[in-house]
Amino acid sequence: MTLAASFQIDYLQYLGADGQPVREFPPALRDPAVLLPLFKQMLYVRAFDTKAIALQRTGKLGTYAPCLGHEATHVGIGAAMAEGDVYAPSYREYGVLFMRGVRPREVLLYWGGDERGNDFQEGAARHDFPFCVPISTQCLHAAGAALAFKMRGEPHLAVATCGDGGTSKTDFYAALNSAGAYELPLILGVVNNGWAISVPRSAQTGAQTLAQKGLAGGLFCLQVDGNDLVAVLEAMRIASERARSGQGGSVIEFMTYRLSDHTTADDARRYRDDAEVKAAWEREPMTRLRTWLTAQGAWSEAEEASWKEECERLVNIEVDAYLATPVQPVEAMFDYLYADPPPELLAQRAAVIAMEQRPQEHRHG
Amino acid sequence: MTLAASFQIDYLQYLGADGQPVREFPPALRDPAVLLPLFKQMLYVRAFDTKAIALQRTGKLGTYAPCLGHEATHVGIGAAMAEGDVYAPSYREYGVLFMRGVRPREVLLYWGGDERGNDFQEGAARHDFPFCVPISTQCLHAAGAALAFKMRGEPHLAVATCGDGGTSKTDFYAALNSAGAYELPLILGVVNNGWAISVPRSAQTGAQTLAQKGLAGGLFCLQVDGNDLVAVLEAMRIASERARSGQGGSVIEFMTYRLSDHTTADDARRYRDDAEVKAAWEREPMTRLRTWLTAQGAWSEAEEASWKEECERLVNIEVDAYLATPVQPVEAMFDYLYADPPPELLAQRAAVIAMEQRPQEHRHG
Amino acid sequence: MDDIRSNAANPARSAGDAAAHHAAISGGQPMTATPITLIEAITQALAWELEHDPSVLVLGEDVGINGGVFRATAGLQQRFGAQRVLDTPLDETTIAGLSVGLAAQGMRPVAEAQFDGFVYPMVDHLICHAARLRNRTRGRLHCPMVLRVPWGGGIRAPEHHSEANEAIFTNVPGLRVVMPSSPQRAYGLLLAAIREEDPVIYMEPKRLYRQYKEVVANDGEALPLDVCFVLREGTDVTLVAWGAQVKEALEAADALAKEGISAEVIDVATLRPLDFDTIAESVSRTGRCVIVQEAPRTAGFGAEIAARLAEHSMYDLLAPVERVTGYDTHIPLFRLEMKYLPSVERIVSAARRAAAHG
Amino acid sequence: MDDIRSNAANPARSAGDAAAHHAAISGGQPMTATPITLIEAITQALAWELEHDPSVLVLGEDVGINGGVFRATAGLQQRFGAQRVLDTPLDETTIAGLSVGLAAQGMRPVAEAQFDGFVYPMVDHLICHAARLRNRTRGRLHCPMVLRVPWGGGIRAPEHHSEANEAIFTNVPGLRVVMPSSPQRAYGLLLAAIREEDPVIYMEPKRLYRQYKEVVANDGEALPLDVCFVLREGTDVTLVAWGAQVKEALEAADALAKEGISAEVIDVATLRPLDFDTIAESVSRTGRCVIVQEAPRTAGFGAEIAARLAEHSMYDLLAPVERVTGYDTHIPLFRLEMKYLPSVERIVSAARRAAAHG
Ligand SMILES: Cc1ncc(C[n+]2csc(CCOP(=O)(O)OP(=O)(O)O)c2C)c(N)n1
Ligand SMILES: Cc1ncc(C[n+]2csc(CCOP(=O)(O)OP(=O)(O)O)c2C)c(N)n1
Ligand SMILES: [Mg+2]
Ligand SMILES: [Mg+2]
Repeated sequence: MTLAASFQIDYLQYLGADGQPVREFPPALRDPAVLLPLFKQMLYVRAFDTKAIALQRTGKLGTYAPCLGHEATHVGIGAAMAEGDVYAPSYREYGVLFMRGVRPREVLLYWGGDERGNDFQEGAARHDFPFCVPISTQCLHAAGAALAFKMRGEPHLAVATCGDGGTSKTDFYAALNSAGAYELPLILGVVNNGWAISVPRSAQTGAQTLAQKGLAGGLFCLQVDGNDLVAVLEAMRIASERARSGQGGSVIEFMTYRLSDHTTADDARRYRDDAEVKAAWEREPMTRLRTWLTAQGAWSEAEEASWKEECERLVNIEVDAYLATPVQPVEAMFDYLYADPPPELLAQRAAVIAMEQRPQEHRHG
Repeated sequence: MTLAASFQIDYLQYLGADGQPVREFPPALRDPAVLLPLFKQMLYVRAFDTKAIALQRTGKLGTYAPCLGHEATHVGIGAAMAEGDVYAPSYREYGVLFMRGVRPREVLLYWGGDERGNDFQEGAARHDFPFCVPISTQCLHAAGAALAFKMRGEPHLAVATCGDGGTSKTDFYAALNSAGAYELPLILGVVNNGWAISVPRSAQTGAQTLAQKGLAGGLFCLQVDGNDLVAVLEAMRIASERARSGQGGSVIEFMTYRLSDHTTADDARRYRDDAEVKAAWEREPMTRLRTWLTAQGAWSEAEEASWKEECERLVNIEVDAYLATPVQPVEAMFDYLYADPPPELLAQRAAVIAMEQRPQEHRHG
Repeated sequence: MDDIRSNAANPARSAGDAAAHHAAISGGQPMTATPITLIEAITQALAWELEHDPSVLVLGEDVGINGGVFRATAGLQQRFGAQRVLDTPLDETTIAGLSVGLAAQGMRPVAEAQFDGFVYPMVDHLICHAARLRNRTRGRLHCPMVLRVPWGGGIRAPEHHSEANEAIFTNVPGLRVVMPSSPQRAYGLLLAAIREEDPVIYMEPKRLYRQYKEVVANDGEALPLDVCFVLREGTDVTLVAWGAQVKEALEAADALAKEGISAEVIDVATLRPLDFDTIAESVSRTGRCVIVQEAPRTAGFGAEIAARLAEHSMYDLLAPVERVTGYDTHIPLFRLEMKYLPSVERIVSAARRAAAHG
Repeated sequence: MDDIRSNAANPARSAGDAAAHHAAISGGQPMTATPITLIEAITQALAWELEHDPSVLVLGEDVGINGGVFRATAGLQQRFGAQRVLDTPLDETTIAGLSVGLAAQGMRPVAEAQFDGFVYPMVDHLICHAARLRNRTRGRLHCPMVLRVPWGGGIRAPEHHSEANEAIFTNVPGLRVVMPSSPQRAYGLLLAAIREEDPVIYMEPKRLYRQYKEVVANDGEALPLDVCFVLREGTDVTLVAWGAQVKEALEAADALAKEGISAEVIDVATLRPLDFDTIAESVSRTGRCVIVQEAPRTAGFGAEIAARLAEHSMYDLLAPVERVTGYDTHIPLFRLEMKYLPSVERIVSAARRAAAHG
C-alpha cells in the first residue's frame, strides 16, 4: 500500500483549568488588559443567563436555552469578529450576539414569543442572520454569505456556530463541503458541549474528534479548549487570518460543557449523571480566567463584586425594556411577509383587524 | 499545540496499467483461474453496454447511462458480495447488478421506461434495492439495511455505491455519519470516474481524496485503483471482513474514469478535453487484465474472440426478451401503489380502463 | 369528552364497528380503567406493538432514555432495550433514509420527527422512496414505516414548533396521512398505522397531548385508516375538522346548539386516502359545510374537501362552502399565535353565515 | 400560437397593459425578430438580468460550461464569467442553503434545480428560511432568490424527471409560485421573478421548452407576478390551466369550438398569490369551470381553485366544477406516461359534461 493522504488535528490550550498557563500565551494576549474586558463580558453574559432563567421560571418568558458554561467560547468568537463580517448563530450564543451588538432585550423578546427579537437594531448585528432553530441550517447561510463576500471581493468572513449534535446534521456537511469546493472565507465553529438534549457526543458519530469532520471538505481543522478564552481567541485568529487571506474555510471544535439543562423545558437529570456535571464545573471557563487575572494583579474580589452589581443593573434595564414592550398589533402577522403583499393577504389582514375591533361580548358564543 | 488525532489514507494497487504487477497479489488472487471468470464477466458487461447504446441510438431505448471503463470496479464489488448481503445501486453499476442476479433485460426495461425493470427476479438481487436516481439517497437505504442486519444479529453487510459527484450529496454524509454512530456493517463505495456530468471531481470538494470523507464518521477509509480488479477485490475483502466482524463501516474510493458520455443524452465534448479521455484509455481496466492473464497463459486472442461471440449471443437473447415485452396494461399505473388500494384509487383505475376500451374514434374530438 | 358516536347514516363507518372488524388482532389484554391522555395513548400503542411484533422498532432524536421531548416514548427503551428503541444522530434526513432502508428489509420502523417544523428534510426520502418503493419495484419491496410528527400550534412553543404542514404530504400518492384527535383514536389509529403495509405519516396534535383524558382499552384493537368519524350528529350544518380543530369544532357545535343551529361534526382522521363519502352523505342532509383547518388557507387540505363538494355536492348545497383556516402567513411566535389559529368564535360565525342561507 | 389577448372584462389584468407598467425598466434593447423557444426565452431573460444587475448570479449543477442539462444557461458562463454563473457541488440542500445566504447578503441568486424530482431536499431551506426571512426579522433581512425548476412530464425522461409537484409549495406563505406557458410569458415572468424582493419558485414546463417558437422582444420588460392571463375568450365554459396544460386547454378549446361550445381559456401563470378575481369573473359569465392540472388529483393546486369557486361562485355555477388531473398515483415511467397526463380528450369530455348542465 502507498499513502494517499495523511492528516493531523491539533489541540489548542493555553490556560489550564486550574488557572495556570500550560504554555506561553500568544504575544497579543499576554497583557491582562486585553483579556480583562472579555472576562467582564463573560460575567455579564452569565448574569443575563441567570436572569433569563428566573424570568422563565416566573412565567415572564417562554422556553429559554441557557448558555451556562459556554461563556469563553461565545465571547471569544464574538471578540474575534469584525464589523463587516457576518455571523449566523443557532439559538444560545448570547455571548457572541452581545459582542455583535444584539441587545439583551432582543434576546428576551425572541424567547418571549415576539418576532422583534430578531430585528437586531444595533452594531454589526444588523446584518447578521437571525436566531436559527432548525439545527445547522445556518451553516449553509453563512457559507452563502461567504460566497457573496468572495464574489464581491470583500475582505470579510462569515462565521456560523452549531453544537456537537449539529455536526450530524446534513447541512453542516453541506456547508463544509461548499466551503472547501469554493475556498470560502468561512469558519464553522462547533460548540461541543457534550450533549444534544439527551444524546451524548459519543452517540452522534464514530469520529474521534468533531474537528476532523472538516477533512471531508479539505478544510483547516482545529480542536480547542473552549473553556480557555485564550485558546478560543487564538484559534479564531488563526482561522480568520486564513479566511481573510484567501486560504479558505475552517472547522474549529470548541470543547466545553453544558452546565445547565438543554432548555428550561428540559430536565437533564433524566439522562445525565450528576457526577459528570460536577466534574465539568471543575473545568468551567470563568474560574480559571479569574484566577489568572487575579494572579496578574488585574482583578480582585472587590472589583468582581462591584462589576456583578453593575451587570445586575444593566441586565435589569434590559429586562424592564423587554417587559415594557407591548404585544405587536394583530396585523403584524401580515406586515412583514412580502415587500409587496398580495391583495388576498391584505383582505385577510383587514378581516383580522375588524374582528379585533369588535367588542368582546360579540366575539364569543 | 498537542495532537488531537492523526490519520492516514492508503492507496491500493496491484496490477499496473501496463499489465505488470506493481506488488505481489494477495494470496487468494494469485491463481489466474480466480480472476479469469471475472475478466470474462467484464467483457460481458462491456458487450451489454455497447449494445444498450446502440439500442438507444436506434430509438429502441430511452436515455441510458453507460458504464464504459467501470467494469473492474463494478464486477469486483459484485464478486465480493454474498447472497444475504444487500446492494443499493445508483443507476450505472450493471457489472454489480449482473453479479447479483439482475438480468440484462431488466436493465433494458428500466431504461426503456418500464417499472418491471426494478422487479429483479433472480438471485441475491431479489432483496436488493432498485435503481436509484436521486443521487446518493441509496446510501442511507443501505445504512438502514445494515442497521436491520445488526439488530437481527445477521452476518450480512450492505453495500451502496455512488459517484464522485455523489459524495457531495448530503445523504452520502448522513450515511457515513450513521455508519460510524451505529458501527454498521456498511461499505460505501465511491466510484470516482472523474466527472459528475460536466463538473470535474476537483470542483466538487476541497478534499484531497474522496476516501477521507469517511473520517468525518470515523470510518475505515481506503483509496483504490478502480481499474485494477485485484485491488478492487482486495479492498472489498478488507472492508467486508471488518464489517462482518463488527468493526463497522468503510468508505472505499475506486479511482476509475468515465470513458463515455454521462448518458446518451449528454455530449461530453462540450466540457471535456479529448486528450484527457485519450489518456484515460491508457489506464482502462480490461487491457491490463488481459495482458496479465495472457502472460499467465490463461487467456488468448482466440479465446477472447470466441467469448465475445458468446457474449454477443447472450446479450442478444436479453435484448430480444426486452423488445418482446409488451407494454404494461394501463391499470399497472395503479396496481402497485398500495397493498390495499383505497376505493377512490380503484375508481380512477376503473375509469382509465373504461377510457382505454372506448373505440378510438370516440376518443378524440 | 368526545367519545365516538355511531354514524347513523352509515353504520359501517362508525368507529366501534371498525374496531370490531379489527378485534381479531387483540391479544385479550386487560382494559385500562384509568383515563389517559392522548400522549399516553400513543405510548401505550407503541408499547403494544413493540411487545407483539418483533419487527417493530422506534427511532428518533431523544426517544431513548429521555423518552422523547414530549415523553411519547417514555419508558420504552428501558422496557424493550436500545436495540428496539434507538436514539438517532441529530439529522432528519438520516432518520427518514434509515427508516426506508429498515422498512425495505423487513423491519417496521416507527420514526419520530421531534417537531412538525423539522420534517422538511425528510420530505425527499418520504416522497421519492417511501411512497414509491412498492410501485417502483412492482411490489418486490415495500415500505411499512410510520413517521410520527407532533403537529400544530397552541402550546406557546418556540419557532418552528407549531406548524400545520400536512399539505406537504396530502398531494403525494402512496402515502397515508393520519391525524388522531382523541386518546382513543390516537391509540387505535397508531396501531393501524404501524400494521399498515405502506408508509403512514401520523401527525399528532400536540395541543391535545395532555388536554384531557379518556379511558382507552389497551386491547390492541386498531381503528380503520380509511374512514372519517362522525363525532356528533346534526341537521343544519356539517363541521369538518381534523387534529386539534376537532375540539374547537365540537365546542362550536355546543355554542351553535344554544342558538338553535344543529351542527354535525366530522373528524376527518385520515386525510389521505380521504373518506369523502361520509362527508358528502352528511352534507346531503345538512346542505351546509364549514371546513376547519389550522394550516394557512390557500391550498391547504381543506381545499380538497371544498373541491370535492364543488364537484359532487353542488346540488345538495344550500349555502356556499365555508373554510375557517389559519391565515396565509406563518403562524406567529407565541405572543400572537392564538390570533392566528381558527377559534370557536370564527367557526361559529362561519356556521351562522351558512345557516342564514337556504 | 397563444399570443396574449387582452382580458376584455378586466383590462388592467391583461399582459400588454402590465408590460406597459413595467416598461420603464426596459433598457430599450432592439427587438429580436427571430422567433425563439421557451427555453431560449429563459436564457434571454437570464442574460438580460445578468447584464443589467450586478447582484444577479446563476447557480446550479452543470449550469456553467455545460449550459445546464436543458441548455437554459447555455453561453452564460462564457459571457458573464464563473463568478456570475457557478457550478455547484452536487447537492440540492447546498444550492438552496447557499442561495438563502447569498440573497440575505445582497445578492440575487437565480438557482436551478436540475429536475423537478430533485427539489425535495431544497424544501427545508425554502420553507423554513427563504419564505420566512423577511417575516422572521421584521423586514431587517429579506430573501430575493429565484429557484428555477424544470417541471412536469411528457418528454420520455427517466424516473424522477417528470414530476408536477407544485403543491409542495402552494400552501407556503411567503413564497411566490410562478409557471410560464409560452416563450413570451417565460421571458416576462422570469424577469419579474428575478426583480421580485421575495423568493419565487419558477417552474418551467419542460414539455414546452422546445415545442414551438414565438417572437419575444428582448426589451427587459417584465410581466406582472399576480395576474392570470386570459388567452382565449369564450362564453360557455372556462378552462383554467397552468404550465404544459395550457396548450392542451387551448387545443381543447379549438375542438370544443367545432362542437359549438365556446371555451374561455385562462393561464393561471402565478399560482401563489392567486389572481382569483380573473377566474371568478370568467366563471360568472360562463357558469362552468374545468380545471386542468397535471399533478395527482387529490390536494393538488386545482383544489384551491375549485374551493374558491365553491365559496365565492356558487350562485354563478350552472354545472359542478370539473377537475381534469393526473391520477392519484406516481406518473409512470415513460412507456405509460401519456396515459397519465391530462389529455385534450379528457378536457373536452369534461367541458362537454359541464356544458350539458344549466
Ligand atoms: C432540524 C432540527 N431537529 C431537531 C431540533 C430539536 N432540537 C433543538 S436543540 C437540539 C439538540 C441540539 O444539540 P447541539 O447541536 O449539541 O446543540 P446544543 O443545544 O447542545 O447547544 C434538538 C434535537 C431542531 N431544533 N432542529
Ligand atoms: C438529487 C439529484 N440531483 C441531480 C441529479 C441529476 N444527475 C444525474 S447523474 C448526475 C451526476 C452524477 O455524478 P456522479 O455522482 O459522479 O456519478 P456518475 O454519473 O459520474 O457515475 C446528476 C447531477 C440527480 N439524479 N439527483
Ligand atoms: Mg450540544
Ligand atoms: Mg462521476
